[in-house]
Amino acid sequence: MSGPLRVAGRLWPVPVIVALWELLTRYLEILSFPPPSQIAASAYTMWLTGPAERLWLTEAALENIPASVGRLLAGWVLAGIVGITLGVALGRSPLLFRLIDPLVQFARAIPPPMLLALFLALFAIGPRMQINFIAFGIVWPILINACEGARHVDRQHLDTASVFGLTGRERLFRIILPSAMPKIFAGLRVSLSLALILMVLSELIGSTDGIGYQLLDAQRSYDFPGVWATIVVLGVLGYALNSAFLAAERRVLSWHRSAKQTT
Amino acid sequence: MLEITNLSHTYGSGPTAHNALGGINLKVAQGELVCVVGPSGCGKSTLLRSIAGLIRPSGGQVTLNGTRVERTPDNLAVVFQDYSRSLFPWMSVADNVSLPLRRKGLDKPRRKQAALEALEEVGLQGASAKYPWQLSGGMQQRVSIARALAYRPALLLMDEPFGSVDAQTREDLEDLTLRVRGLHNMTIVLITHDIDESVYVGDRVVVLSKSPAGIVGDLRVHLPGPRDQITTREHPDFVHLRAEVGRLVRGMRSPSTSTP
Amino acid sequence: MLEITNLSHTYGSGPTAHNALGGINLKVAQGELVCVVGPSGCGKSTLLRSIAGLIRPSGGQVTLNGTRVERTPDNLAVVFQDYSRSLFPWMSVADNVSLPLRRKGLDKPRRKQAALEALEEVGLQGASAKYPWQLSGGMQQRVSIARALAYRPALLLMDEPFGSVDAQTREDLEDLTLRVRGLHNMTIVLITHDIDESVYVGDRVVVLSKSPAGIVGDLRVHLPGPRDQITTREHPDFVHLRAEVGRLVRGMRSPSTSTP
Amino acid sequence: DTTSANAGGLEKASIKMGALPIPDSAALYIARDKGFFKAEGLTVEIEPVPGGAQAQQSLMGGTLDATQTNYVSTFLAVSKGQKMKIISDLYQAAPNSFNLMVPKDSGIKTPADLKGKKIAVNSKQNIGTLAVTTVLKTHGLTEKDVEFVEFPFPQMGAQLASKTVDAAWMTEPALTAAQKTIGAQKLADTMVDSTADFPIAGVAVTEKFATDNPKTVAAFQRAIAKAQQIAATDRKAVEEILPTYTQIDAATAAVITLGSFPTSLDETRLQRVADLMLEQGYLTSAIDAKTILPGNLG
Amino acid sequence: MTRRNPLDSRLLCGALGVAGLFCVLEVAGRAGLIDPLAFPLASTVLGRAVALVTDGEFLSDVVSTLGAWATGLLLTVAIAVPAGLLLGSLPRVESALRPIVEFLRPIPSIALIPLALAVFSDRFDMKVTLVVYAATWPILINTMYGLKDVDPLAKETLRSFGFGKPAVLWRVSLPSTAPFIATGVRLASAIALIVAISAELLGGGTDGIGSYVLESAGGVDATQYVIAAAIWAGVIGVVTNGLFVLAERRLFRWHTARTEVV
Ligand SMILES: Nc1ncnc2c1ncn2[C@@H]1O[C@H](COP(=O)(O)OP(=O)(O)OP(=O)(O)O)[C@@H](O)[C@H]1O
Ligand SMILES: Nc1ncnc2c1ncn2[C@@H]1O[C@H](COP(=O)(O)OP(=O)(O)OP(=O)(O)O)[C@@H](O)[C@H]1O
Ligand SMILES: [Mg+2]
Ligand SMILES: [Mg+2]
Repeated sequence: MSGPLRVAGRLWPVPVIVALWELLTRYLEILSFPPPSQIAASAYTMWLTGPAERLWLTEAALENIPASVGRLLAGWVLAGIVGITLGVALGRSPLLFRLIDPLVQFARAIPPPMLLALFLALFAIGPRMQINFIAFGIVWPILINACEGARHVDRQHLDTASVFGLTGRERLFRIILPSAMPKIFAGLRVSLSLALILMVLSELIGSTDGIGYQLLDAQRSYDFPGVWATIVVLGVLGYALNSAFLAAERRVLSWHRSAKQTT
Repeated sequence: MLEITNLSHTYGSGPTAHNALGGINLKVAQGELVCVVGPSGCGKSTLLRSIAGLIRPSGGQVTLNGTRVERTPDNLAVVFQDYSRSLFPWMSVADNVSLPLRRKGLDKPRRKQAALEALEEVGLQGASAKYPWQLSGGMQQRVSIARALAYRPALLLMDEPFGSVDAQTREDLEDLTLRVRGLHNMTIVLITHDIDESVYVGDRVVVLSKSPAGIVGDLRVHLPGPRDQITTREHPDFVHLRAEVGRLVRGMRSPSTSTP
Repeated sequence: MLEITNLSHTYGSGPTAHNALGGINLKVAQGELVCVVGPSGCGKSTLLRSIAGLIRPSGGQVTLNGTRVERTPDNLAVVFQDYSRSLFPWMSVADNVSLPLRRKGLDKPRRKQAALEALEEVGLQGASAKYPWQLSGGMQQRVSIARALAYRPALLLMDEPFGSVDAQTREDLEDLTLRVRGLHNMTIVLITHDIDESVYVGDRVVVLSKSPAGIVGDLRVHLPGPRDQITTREHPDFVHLRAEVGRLVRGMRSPSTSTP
Repeated sequence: DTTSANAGGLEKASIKMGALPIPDSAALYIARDKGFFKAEGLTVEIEPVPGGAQAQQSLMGGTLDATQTNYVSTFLAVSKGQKMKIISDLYQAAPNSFNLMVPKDSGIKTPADLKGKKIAVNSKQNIGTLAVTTVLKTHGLTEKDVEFVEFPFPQMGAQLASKTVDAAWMTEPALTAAQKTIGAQKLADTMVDSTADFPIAGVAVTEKFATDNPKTVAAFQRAIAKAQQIAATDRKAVEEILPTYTQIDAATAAVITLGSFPTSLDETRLQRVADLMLEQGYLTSAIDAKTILPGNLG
Repeated sequence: MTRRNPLDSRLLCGALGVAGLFCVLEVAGRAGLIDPLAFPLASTVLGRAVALVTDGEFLSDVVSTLGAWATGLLLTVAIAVPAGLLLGSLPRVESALRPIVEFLRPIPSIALIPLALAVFSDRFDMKVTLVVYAATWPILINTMYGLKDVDPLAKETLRSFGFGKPAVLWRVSLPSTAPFIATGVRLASAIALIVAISAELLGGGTDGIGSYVLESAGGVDATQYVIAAAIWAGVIGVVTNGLFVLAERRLFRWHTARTEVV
């Protein structure tokens, strides 16, 4: 099968589900659940009625989507750096683990909406606060997975490393990190989707642009097709980010896939 | 060089505790090659792990060049019994072999060079770019031997290193070990189940008893060197010694057992 | 019973492809014990995996009792070369052994009973409640042999099953295999590196060449039964056959090579 | 309970209603605590809701039978097709009850200085933005000249202090608190001229509820009317009830500026909201206030 | 060697860590690094949090939130683990459903609250549904990653004994994935708590920690209440996580014994 055909083959459930959804919403007629056709129309006017020289993107699209995605990625990268570093440190140092783990468990159970106040106090409103807020909200899956991955390295691998006198650095970068990588990637992937959620949350208070801001606007004006259009944009964005992530993962973890393949 | 005093080890505690080593005393001189034989499950690997500082023995101590082994000593290499799990699946075969060489301060091309040479010596010249899980069992075992030999350690511990290769390759590897040992004056402790092998490669053969392991025999092998697969194995001393070791392993204590 | 026709297998594709099997033809009769020997990395395990239906060979076919092997056939047991990874770490040794017996429709106490008996036969009566990772390498290997024997399969495939145990235990296990085979009329394909062993346990010894593997010798062993570790190994035919097999493995094709 | 309901001929004797913990809903609690609902054969359970929008959704979903609502979002929702009816009026602006506040040493002296500034409101597309825009208009500015950002009332003081926003549209008790803690100053009263005595909040039910339960609605209205009467005339009663359902303590309750509590549901007053919303572009077409009142009210 | 190092105690170390953070926050507050108007002093908040314990209303709110949390989490496990096993072991199904899954996953449950309000007439159902929706993903993803990590030789062993796909899944893939799934459940547990409280906070209602916060919201010192309640959410998180870890230690000794840091 050729590339586009294969993609089409993979995507066949999408039209089926959309069609069912259309039928169901038309039948139920709940105001807050408009049919997909109406959502599409609304999405079109919201994002795609701009001038041709800007690829038909509207001002709203150009203003909100890149701003949101930028903050999201910045927050995700920040969370990745902090989460992997701290997670591996906690995973390899029992003392550090005992000291910090309760705090980690504590912090990750606090609902982010409750923490907005703290972040507003620490950073004032703006991208800095939003990025930090996103990072704080999504760092946990990365941290916990990195910690688990680093804790549970095959003893035989570590014995081999210490027998050959590998330095701490080498142990970290050549043994611990690679063998924790599959778990870290699982964490990164969960976090990437969480980042979208936190991004929306961070834009619900005091923001002046972003997808969440637009969602709020639509909610406030009781524009349900608009609300759904933003939700759809979030879904599409999430799908795109996830696909990009999987492509990267396939490269980095190719050994893992092949080594664990049953023939 | 290596001195083991009254070494004992018990796994676990309470009713399920298992006493694996029951007071081992052993001295290995610099440059010596000591073979350890003994029944399956007696405690050979446990002894080796204690020497390597990988487990903290419950009693007694291991001293290396006068200092007590508390953590893994420097300049040591081990070929593990479970070789397949001791290779890193995310690295190519060549990388697996060259990784420890960083400790020797070699630069990248030199490391690469040394790894390729070692792989060639174990007959794996073609496999350097492959990953460990693309190799057969015997090839994986040879990679882990190549890794240990390329490292040129002062002390080399080998746990049934030639168990998964064919007879021909086994003999080649035995000779390779003897050659490398001679060139670099390594001290080697080698665990094996093959009694002929223990007599062929060893300067001494230490026989362990059923668990808890204790030393039931320590035979010095006085065979004329350099050893050779055909002539050495035909030497009357060889035949005599292997019968002797065989009897010891089977638990028939012979009158001629001697500690040198 | 088992018929292998023109079997070939290539791992991977493109420039890194590796041709492991190059057209193997072999027939094994019901109740026969065929030993396979060959140099390390030649493709023995690959052959065994093809028979077990664990890999889909690139060419040729394997037929078992007249039906082509597409997926794992029924009533089959395998002792893998990498035994430590084929035991389940979350189950006790006894559970590991009794697990396959569910397929035989035995109830729990009967399964337990059979597992304990099999463990006793391989000398592990005391270890049934332990976990695999609490055992030594040789003990793990014996657990996986016990698992296969307890299952009483019609076809038993063993990949270097006695490589990690001491000489005495090895002989016991060889005899155990012969005994169980006789009692239950199993067909066995056994891969080994020990040429003596191949002649001692085998009805036939098949010698494979360097990769891609092809059959370079197929010798019928006509030794008087029942075999015995001492007398059989002293039998002149035994001595002759092992020399023959040794020559074949080393690649010196002897004039007397015969296909029965 | 059921018997008394049947005795009174009520279609539905127990009502779940949503209310925000702010002074607007005082009469609901007065009616409950003084037994006015009981007297009508009604059992009313009051649930706190986080905001008008969520409350309206809960109304549609059926979690709530009735809810406190503000008029601006009600008209907005109705314009989008939501079928709701207002059954009682609750709260109406009074002078200085909704003020535009600036920090102590702000350079902003009049609303005209707000050009290009950030103004905090509790919710966009709501009374706050409507009222502030009206003030801006009288000072020659439009909605486009400023930027509205959403903050909850209790956080506005801190946002003013940290200069994250330049002005904030506040109501009690946050308003008094901001004056006390950070010395915030009043820039303008937003309830003057066209927004003077502006209707703020009422009680809404779904259209279906109103048509299915006319007697219940009437009973509810009678109870509320009595309570509104008390709230309108007896500030002490309001001061007493506030600490029971809000975080406003007695001392604060005594000093804050309260709006007024209208005693009748008046169509013409509500029409002012719709008209102003149309004028400011919140609505695209005119809505007759009559359509959101239950039919039997006429 | 036999004398116990005080730093070996999990409890003591945990307390030290918490005390450390408390001091940092308190000092930051007193030194004016954090605006005390926007974020009250750590000691103030702690006092408020402690006071909440004696508040019967708050306690019943906690119980109610935990009810939704537990129901939601149980349902999630019952849905996500089988779904993960299914997707992880049937590549065709996985590739067919992946677009849908990847589309749904990033949709914020919080954005769905207003919509959920319009559908559910029962708040508890609404909360549980949102909890299930949000908590499913980490378990699903971890299950799928765990399946990819199963030793192929272990699977082949069972296959060679003639066990079919379902048996291999049940007896090899599931147990060896279990530690991975457990991590997922631990992640999901916190998310479930977060969503339950957020749903109360943004959806209203009479019971639950979120509603408690809501009731205290209009006040001048609302932030104090919010943060005090947040502290309790955190404490619940620590306790439930501790219980999960204990359970994991008991269940997966085979996993830790071979791998854990000694
Ligand atoms: N981690 C462990 N926990 C408990 N018991 C153990 C553990 N490791 C080994 N043992 C026990 O200690 C004994 C000695 O094990 P060891 O691995 O040293 O044997 P060995 O001499 O190397 O045997 P083999 O030749 O079979 O490899 C065995 O009886 C084994 O059951
Ligand atoms: N997964 C794989 N991918 C690529 N090549 C492989 C793979 N598995 C095996 N090979 C190659 O196939 C050849 C035969 O392997 P096989 O495991 O069958 O050898 P073997 O005869 O069992 O050797 P040994 O006696 O060392 O176990 C080897 O050269 C090996 O490198
Ligand atoms: Mg061992
Ligand atoms: Mg093999």
